[in-house]
Amino acid sequence: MRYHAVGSFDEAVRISASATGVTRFLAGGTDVLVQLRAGIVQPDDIIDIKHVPGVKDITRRADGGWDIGAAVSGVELGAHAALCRDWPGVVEGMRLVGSTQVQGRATLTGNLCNGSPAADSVPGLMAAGATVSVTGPEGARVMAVADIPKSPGKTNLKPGEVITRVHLPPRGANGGDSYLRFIPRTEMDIAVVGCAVNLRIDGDTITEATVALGAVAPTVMLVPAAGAALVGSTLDDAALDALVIAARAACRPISDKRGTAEFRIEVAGVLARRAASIAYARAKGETA
Amino acid sequence: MIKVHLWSGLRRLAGGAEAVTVQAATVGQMFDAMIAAHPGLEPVIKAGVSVVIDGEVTAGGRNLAVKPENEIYLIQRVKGG
Amino acid sequence: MPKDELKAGFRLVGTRPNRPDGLDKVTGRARYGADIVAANMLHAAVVRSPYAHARIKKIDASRALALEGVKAVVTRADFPTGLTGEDWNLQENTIAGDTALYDGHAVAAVAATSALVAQDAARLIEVEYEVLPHVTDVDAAMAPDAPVIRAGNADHSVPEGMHPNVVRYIDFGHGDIEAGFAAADLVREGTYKTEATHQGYIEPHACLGQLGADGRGEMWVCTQGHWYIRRMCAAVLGIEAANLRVTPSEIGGGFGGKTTIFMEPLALALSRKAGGRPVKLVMSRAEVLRATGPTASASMDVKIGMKKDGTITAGQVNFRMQGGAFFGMSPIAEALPCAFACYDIPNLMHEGYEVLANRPKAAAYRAPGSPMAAFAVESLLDEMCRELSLDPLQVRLKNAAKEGTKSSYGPTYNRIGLVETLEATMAHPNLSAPLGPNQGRGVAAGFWFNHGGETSVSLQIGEDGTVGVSVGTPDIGGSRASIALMVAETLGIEYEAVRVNVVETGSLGVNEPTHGSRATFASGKAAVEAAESAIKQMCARAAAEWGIDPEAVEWVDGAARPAGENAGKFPPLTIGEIGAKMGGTGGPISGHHESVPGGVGASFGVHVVDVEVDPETGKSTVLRYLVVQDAGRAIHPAYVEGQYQGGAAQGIGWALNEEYIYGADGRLQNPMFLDYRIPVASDLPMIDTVIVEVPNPGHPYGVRGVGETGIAPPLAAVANAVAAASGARLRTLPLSPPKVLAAIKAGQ
Amino acid sequence: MSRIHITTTVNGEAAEFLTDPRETLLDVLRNQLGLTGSKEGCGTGDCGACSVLLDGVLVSSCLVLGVEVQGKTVETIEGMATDGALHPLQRHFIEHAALQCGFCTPGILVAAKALLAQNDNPTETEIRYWLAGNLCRCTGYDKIVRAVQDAAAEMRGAA
Repeated sequence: MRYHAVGSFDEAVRISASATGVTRFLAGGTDVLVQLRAGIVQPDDIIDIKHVPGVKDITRRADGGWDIGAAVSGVELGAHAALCRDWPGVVEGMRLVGSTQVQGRATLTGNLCNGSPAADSVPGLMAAGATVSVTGPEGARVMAVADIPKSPGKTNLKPGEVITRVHLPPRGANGGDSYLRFIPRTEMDIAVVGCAVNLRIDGDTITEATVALGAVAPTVMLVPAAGAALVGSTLDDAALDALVIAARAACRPISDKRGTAEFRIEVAGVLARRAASIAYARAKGETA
Repeated sequence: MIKVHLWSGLRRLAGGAEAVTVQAATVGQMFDAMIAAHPGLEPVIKAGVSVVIDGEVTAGGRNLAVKPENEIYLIQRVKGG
Repeated sequence: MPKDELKAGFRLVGTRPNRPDGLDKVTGRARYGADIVAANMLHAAVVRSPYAHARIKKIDASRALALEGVKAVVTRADFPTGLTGEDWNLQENTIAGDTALYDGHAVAAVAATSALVAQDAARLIEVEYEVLPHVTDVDAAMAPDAPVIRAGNADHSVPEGMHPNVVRYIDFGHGDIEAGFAAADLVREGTYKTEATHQGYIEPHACLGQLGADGRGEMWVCTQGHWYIRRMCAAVLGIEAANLRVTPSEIGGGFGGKTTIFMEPLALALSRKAGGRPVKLVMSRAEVLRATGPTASASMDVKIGMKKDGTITAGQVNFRMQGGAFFGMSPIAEALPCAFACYDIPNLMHEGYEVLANRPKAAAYRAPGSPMAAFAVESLLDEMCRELSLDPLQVRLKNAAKEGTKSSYGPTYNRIGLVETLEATMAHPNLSAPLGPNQGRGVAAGFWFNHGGETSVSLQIGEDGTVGVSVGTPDIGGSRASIALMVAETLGIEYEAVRVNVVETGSLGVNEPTHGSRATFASGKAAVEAAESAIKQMCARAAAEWGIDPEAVEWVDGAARPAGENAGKFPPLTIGEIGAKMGGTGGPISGHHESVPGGVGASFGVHVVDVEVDPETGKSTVLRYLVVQDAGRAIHPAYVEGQYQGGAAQGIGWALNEEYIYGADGRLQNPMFLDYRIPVASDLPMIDTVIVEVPNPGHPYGVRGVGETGIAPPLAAVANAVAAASGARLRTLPLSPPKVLAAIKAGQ
Repeated sequence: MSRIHITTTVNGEAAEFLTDPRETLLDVLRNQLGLTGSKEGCGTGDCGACSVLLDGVLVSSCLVLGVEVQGKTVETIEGMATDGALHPLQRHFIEHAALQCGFCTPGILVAAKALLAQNDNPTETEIRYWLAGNLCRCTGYDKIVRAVQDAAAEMRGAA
């Protein structure tokens, strides 16, 4: 295995494009090193992008949105007060990944590129309408986070492509987001179900709502019908019931060592209702 | 004479009685006498059993003294963690 | 019984000094299994079967051997043939012969100049398998159509006509079981299941072995018992025990799982083949979970008869347990006598079957068999108490075994402390803590025999009056401290003046491992005997100095003194003064003691747990936990509490989330801590403890042993609390949220 | 496989080593630098026994490659006692019997030190969640949490 500490994404792409064997990009490494250890992947080239200028930066754009560098860790994300105020659901999703130790290293980009349907930070990013900048042998492009996952462990990135930055839209007024997951313990588990809700209100009425579910399908996914169930409502019982039904209807889970399909479907509804209530309270400025 | 209580599985190998009575002053003599009287017991005793003397699970000492006034039970060998 | 009263007369026993190995363990200096290195050392890696059951048709190591840095490969062909019984079991489990018997079964091993090269080489060893049908579930393994794992393993006890996978049958009881049920007002029965769980020690198995062509070797290893390692390695390799010197490292947890060998002979065999170079072999976590010894999985029928007033008239159990693909590994013989050990019941019937399955060779796990048995019996008792509107603790007290009770397994109990333990539980404030919505309280009792076992200790008086104690029981949870306390108490010297060393196999007679809750009981008792023997010699030295009869000398407060006026008037000779002169008064003074100590005292515990269940997700949260247990006497109460808390935590994990999950292909699906879910810090509340002290008359300081009983009650206590909180009565562990939620919904 | 030369600072001292890029920081600490206080319990970031501070941030050293620490500072359990004086956490762990087998102890001490560096008065819940990635199988965590609380109190000057 060759290790490359690159100084630019162009260099990273160059090495990746000329590599003949298995290549892995290294940011936090909390997934790659586990796969290495288990013998799941034996890279010939590992390209460390943490020395690229700007990868640790979190910056507010002129439009009020956010750019997050590819190597920003969970700890760094959680320490950014203004970002946490704008997008608490996105941040809490990332902060649920792994232990305190893992938080010192793990990144949004890595969580996304790992391609897990249970990735905790991805539903929040999708619900927020986040995009990513991608660079690769054929040039740079911007993709929606929702377009990245392809199937368990796989993404729609092309060979040699690397995510350089995550972009969050401007929060705007009267918005709120949240993420909840279900795990059997209190910490250290992979999500059995995850649910993010992002919404905006006008007075008491929800004007926009996006719902994303994790671990109930081959990829994390947006559930437009669940969002639609909320729009126009004041989060009354009828809207919540419709949300629950829509969320459960969208689930196509498997039964595995972490939970049964029936359980996942059931709990997806429970989490959707709870997450919507939190997002709504946040939009109203009632809770942090 | 000492009286040795048996678990059900052993009773089948020793003529069906709940207990056997043998002449012995030690656990070793007790085992030997039991095997002499009921050869079917040999593989079980050789494989190892726990001897409970007056309520205490002893650990296979053939030289442990046994007296007529002792309460003696054989139980399946017990291991600890 | 007030504790202070019992403590009266003890200067050190019952205090909480710092443990002697504490400084090493908080600074990273303490050396555990994988920390040991040797010059010119090689590193090993093991090739393991990816199939639950497969014939090994061919092993080709040529590509591995061609790799630079590879020094040796071993397969079963490098081990002697003709072993029988448990020795054959050990060898077969160390490295598969014709057939791989479970997912993770070792097939070959390789030694190389670095760990990375060894791992690369292991991947290059090509094994050709013929996959065979497999079975992992205990009930399925007994069914007529189950694949036969190894024919001819059943012993004399198995009734005619049973499947060859059934290898042991046990039955015992007393009274008239049918009359007992006829006398009851309520008879209930249920079937209960527990999955296999792993001890989950955080330190993976590790050893460093060296073996020369002359058959002489050394081993450094993390183990609960290094004489067992020596005997087992010698048997598996066909070498002489005395020619293998085994030194225990510090041990990062064992809980019974490190009382046997798993891969140690591989390191020695590789060393022998690599010209005697030392070989280090360290397991990964996945190897630990796939290929070391978890406990059994169990399927259990229970039937109990009870009168309206709570009197138990009859109890009947039928247990099936699998302990892997090897005879004698399930704790069926321990589970059965534990089932009703807490109670005085006139009519009892126990039956049990041991069954082979394509799973790893089970090892002991903390009170082997008792937690499963208690889960079944204490759950059904709880259901019956609810049905009859009886207080579950009162019912347990009403039926509690006491001194003179004929135990469920036959013999009459000596002085035991269950009644005192139940009374202390009832008096605890946790019993009156208010419960909110979706919260419930569960109680359960549990039992363990405790154990003496082969023990050898030596004690040396130093030239300055300090004392060294050599013991053969590795210190897992503070036994150096408890043994030092008892020795210092006996000798009348300061705790700090005693150093307890865990020594290698060349230094003492044979010792059984630290198992059966025996280190403080057995090594402690032997150390006290050794101290008494040294005291006699020191009194004799003083007598010679004073020119009086040795019988006229007594030992008080760390010094020899004339016993009474008639003995003469001499100033006391302290242990330091005697030690300083001993070279000129007859030579070194040491005491030693070798025995299989008698006087083992059983111990009982009662647990009370409050749980909240989320009715929408089935998730259980432990709110409050209480352990009450009879210690006999707590030598170092902080480490006694630690044993209670640790046992409870393991039991909570077993109850809620821990399980071996096998796929349809017979492969273990969760060989990582990520999915083998042991409790993390945020899963647990503080764990309250009450140490009951009903001294064991068989030990000089009243010790019963405290390591194991604490894991017996939690499984049932948690299940009973979940039932109380949610209405969901689950008879299959673990109480994972999908199961609890399904049960809640089924009950609605 | 070619090995890479790395210079770094470990426990305040300059250190250098040659490493295969596949080796983790934990491998390097234990096998090359002789710092065996950091333990491997899982190798997959699930147990915390290998916890170290990397440029002051708590990480699992089994999830860091050795080559990644070029020019960085690493703090391990071996550097926790200064000038022979135990850190208050180390002292309270001994006094509270907050260790049994002791294998998880170095990782827990390093993690707890990182907690107290950013929160000098953590609640029981904060301690438990911070330490959720540090598995202990012996103690049930009770005495560990109490030892951290008491050490924090002493460090605040409250005890």
